[in-house]
Amino acid sequence: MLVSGRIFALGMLIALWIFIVGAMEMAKKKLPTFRKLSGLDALPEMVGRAAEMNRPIHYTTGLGELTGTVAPQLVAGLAVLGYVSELAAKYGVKVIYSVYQAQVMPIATELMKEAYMRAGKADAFNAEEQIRYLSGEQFAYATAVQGIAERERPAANIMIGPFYAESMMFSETFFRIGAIQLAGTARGYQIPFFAVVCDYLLIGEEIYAAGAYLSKDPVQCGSIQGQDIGKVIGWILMFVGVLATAAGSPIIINLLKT
Amino acid sequence: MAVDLGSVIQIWIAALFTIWIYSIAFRDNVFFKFAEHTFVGVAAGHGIVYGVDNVLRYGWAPFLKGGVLYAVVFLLGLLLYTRYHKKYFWISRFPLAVMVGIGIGLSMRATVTAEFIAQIQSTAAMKLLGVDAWTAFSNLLFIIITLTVVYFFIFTFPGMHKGNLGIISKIARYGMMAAFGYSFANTVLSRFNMIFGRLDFLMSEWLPLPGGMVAMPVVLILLVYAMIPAQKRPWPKPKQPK
Amino acid sequence: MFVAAVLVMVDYFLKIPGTGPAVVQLQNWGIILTAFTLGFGAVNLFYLHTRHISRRTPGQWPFSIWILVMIVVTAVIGVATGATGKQYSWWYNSTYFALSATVYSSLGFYMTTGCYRALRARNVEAALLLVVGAIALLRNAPAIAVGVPIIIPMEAWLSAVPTTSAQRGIMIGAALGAIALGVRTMIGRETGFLGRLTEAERRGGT
Amino acid sequence: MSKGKGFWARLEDVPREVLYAILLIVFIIPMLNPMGFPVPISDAAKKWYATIDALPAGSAIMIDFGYSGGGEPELGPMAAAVYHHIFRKGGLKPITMSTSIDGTLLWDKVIAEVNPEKYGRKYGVDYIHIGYIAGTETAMAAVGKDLRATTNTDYHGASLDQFPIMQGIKDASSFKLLICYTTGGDQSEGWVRQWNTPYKTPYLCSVIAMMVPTMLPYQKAGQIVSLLAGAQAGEMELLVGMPARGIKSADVITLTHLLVFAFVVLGNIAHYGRKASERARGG
Repeated sequence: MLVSGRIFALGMLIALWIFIVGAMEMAKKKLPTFRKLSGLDALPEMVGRAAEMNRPIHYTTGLGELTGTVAPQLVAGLAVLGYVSELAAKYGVKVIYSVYQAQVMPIATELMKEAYMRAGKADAFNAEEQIRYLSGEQFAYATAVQGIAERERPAANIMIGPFYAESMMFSETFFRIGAIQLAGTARGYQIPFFAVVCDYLLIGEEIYAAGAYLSKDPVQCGSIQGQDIGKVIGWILMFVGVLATAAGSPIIINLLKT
Repeated sequence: MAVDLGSVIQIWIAALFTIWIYSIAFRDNVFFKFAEHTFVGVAAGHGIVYGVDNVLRYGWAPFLKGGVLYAVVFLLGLLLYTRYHKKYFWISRFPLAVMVGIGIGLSMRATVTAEFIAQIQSTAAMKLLGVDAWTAFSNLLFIIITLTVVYFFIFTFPGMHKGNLGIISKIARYGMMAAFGYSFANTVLSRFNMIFGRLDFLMSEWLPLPGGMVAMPVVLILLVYAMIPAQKRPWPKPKQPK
Repeated sequence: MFVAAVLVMVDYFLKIPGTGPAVVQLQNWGIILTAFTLGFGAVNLFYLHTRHISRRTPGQWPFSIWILVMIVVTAVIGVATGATGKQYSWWYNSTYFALSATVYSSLGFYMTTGCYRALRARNVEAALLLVVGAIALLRNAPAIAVGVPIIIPMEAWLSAVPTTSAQRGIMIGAALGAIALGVRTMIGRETGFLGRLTEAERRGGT
Repeated sequence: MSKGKGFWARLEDVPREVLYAILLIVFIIPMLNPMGFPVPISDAAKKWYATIDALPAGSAIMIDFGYSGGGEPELGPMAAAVYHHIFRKGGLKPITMSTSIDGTLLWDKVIAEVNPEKYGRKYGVDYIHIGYIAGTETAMAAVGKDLRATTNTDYHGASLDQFPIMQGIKDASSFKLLICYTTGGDQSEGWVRQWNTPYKTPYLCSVIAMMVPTMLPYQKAGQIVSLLAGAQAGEMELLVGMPARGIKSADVITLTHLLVFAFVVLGNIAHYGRKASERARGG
């Protein structure tokens, strides 16, 4: 009944399913602990620098929609936005959030308002001034962000979310005005541009971890822990497989082929 | 080469759009905006054209041939558009669920093999012994980078990154940075090829046309004029906000 | 959704008579439904730009009218004369083809300034990126590779060893991410796909 | 730019317009005076060529025109060169579909460029296009499982029954080779997942150069026989003996790449020069 050559894959898929769902359930009781994310550690320094220079911080989450395949990246970007807003509120730094998706506006407003309240600076928050819907078109949005960079000269620029061709335009423009930059995206083609230009980087899946860690959402945290178990299994299979191959035994290869 | 009138007009339109889009690299201007909005509009229209084409071909035609089930799909497809209704938007979730379900099923069943197991298998099969020293070294480095990068992306077991183990993530980052450098260079190649394509079009199709050589400087002068901030140019003046 | 996903997977992993034709049918449904979604972009734009027009958004509303005109003109030509017809092909090549090819190529300019201003050997990581990038850059220039042949095996090694291995590591991680996303969607914990947010997301994830 | 700025700082801060202008000039010079720079042929291109060459007569090839207009300068010449090869060899059945909504119109462009008549090849007998099919991976899976249940018409809507080339074509197992030209990861990776993984169809993949790195692991694992950047079209043209657009770009690409290399070096010199002079002034 089972199709040969696909048995191990089926087993693996079922196992991953169990790990992911299991870890989500576990996370409801106790959230997993996360490793240090060096990109996030840079945030207090960035906010502090903006406070010293008395200049704003620019934040944006790229393109995509909350209903598409890149939605998880957008959600991660918003989670980090909450954290940045709280930090900035404490230091009295203005955060400018450039928005591409109109649907994100109400969520972002509430999120930033709460962050300012947590910092005890609810009056300092001005939604209209700080959350700017620029355009629903890629290049119009991109030019508008560049305009903000040129006019308001933010001390720091943070970009986390699904970025497309505009990644290079943004990072290059903010680099030119001397802003310190943190960027992260899980869109593989764009990571190199961020890596070239930005000071701090969240690479690929790191943004999901950052989002989950900061949001403390059990579904996301659990899901990441479930994936981690999968990575550990993959790691062990590779490691043992390499040793076995060196010892002349195809045992792991044959196992994977079943 | 004899060129018919239709092609001439086509080349002129395409050439103007090409130049106008490039102007954004220098400064924002009204010609760019015009070209950009044309792009957005035509792209959306293009989506409709092929959507209709496919719906007719793969849905309507079999329905007419007696595929009654296709009427259901048709209905589901139309229901997708309830997402724009404030009250009945939830109906669109049913067809969407069918569509997403198929997509997820197809991708999950193959991802586990193609991007997980096959990659592990290929790594595990790399030989360290019985090959020449250089190959052995390359393979070892390959295995080390793959293993460290996978390790790098393990987030929730912080013990795995404590103390001296931090070196693993460091190696992973070095490996990834090298890969990003390689990607960066390849992207330069891609983009320059695209620029070449457009410039080649301008120079070998547009400029040889009668009037092309005369028109080019005019187009460029107009562009530069449009780039001057509205306050500084004599005409048209921006409307004064009250 | 759950049923559709499970059916497609069962058909792949198990041999059960009867699932094959059902899955063929289901996949055809998927194609038709996706074809329906191709109109979403236009409807979104229609909503956004009618708002701009009715509010007379300064500097935007004339362009908004133009966008709507372009959508209609394109759709009419394409639907009336056929998506693969001569007339539509003419329209496509005059507008969309020229524009899309140019829009994406214009990024080449930004990359050039990026290379000049930002590609710096700030630390070991950046230096690695710079060196690998520079070698690949030279290899990608055909005549240089012919003139300095040593660069060909160097680039081949960089591509086959560090790049492939790092990409493989990233791919393994991303594959698990995709599977986890699939699991969350199938059990209804990731409702982003369905145009609705989970409670946590509604609150923005805080 | 104030007077106080030193030479290095000014060099580091060259206005971008100047950089763009230099770039454009370097693009245009070789287009006006072609220099005919040589192009080395890579192993991947040779492997691609050999794979098609080794196909027995009567083999059907599935070709996906999965690229959008932006990738045409790279992938158009590549697709054309490969068609030249297929048509010249003869006896093969290249059956094309598109997973990109630009695919059918771009295919027309390539076919007009290749001119199959020259080889005595006829539409419907020696080559065909079965149209754009929505759904990307869903479309690939559907065509792989049962082509005729998915579509019954060619791209103009004519019934497939009347075309001799379609005789005996049922599903993925009818194809000896799969070729994909694309600008999208969904397509290039989708074919690995939906065809190579279940049906083991040998897969040749050509993508725009920027996508090559992410596709490399598949090649290493044997899921892709040969992976080529569209930018390598010149190599394919040389192998096929039909120099065209791909070769034409070689001069431009060489000079502009040299320029970018010079920019990187100059930018670094300016940057560290400025730092050194600031340090010397005790800044």
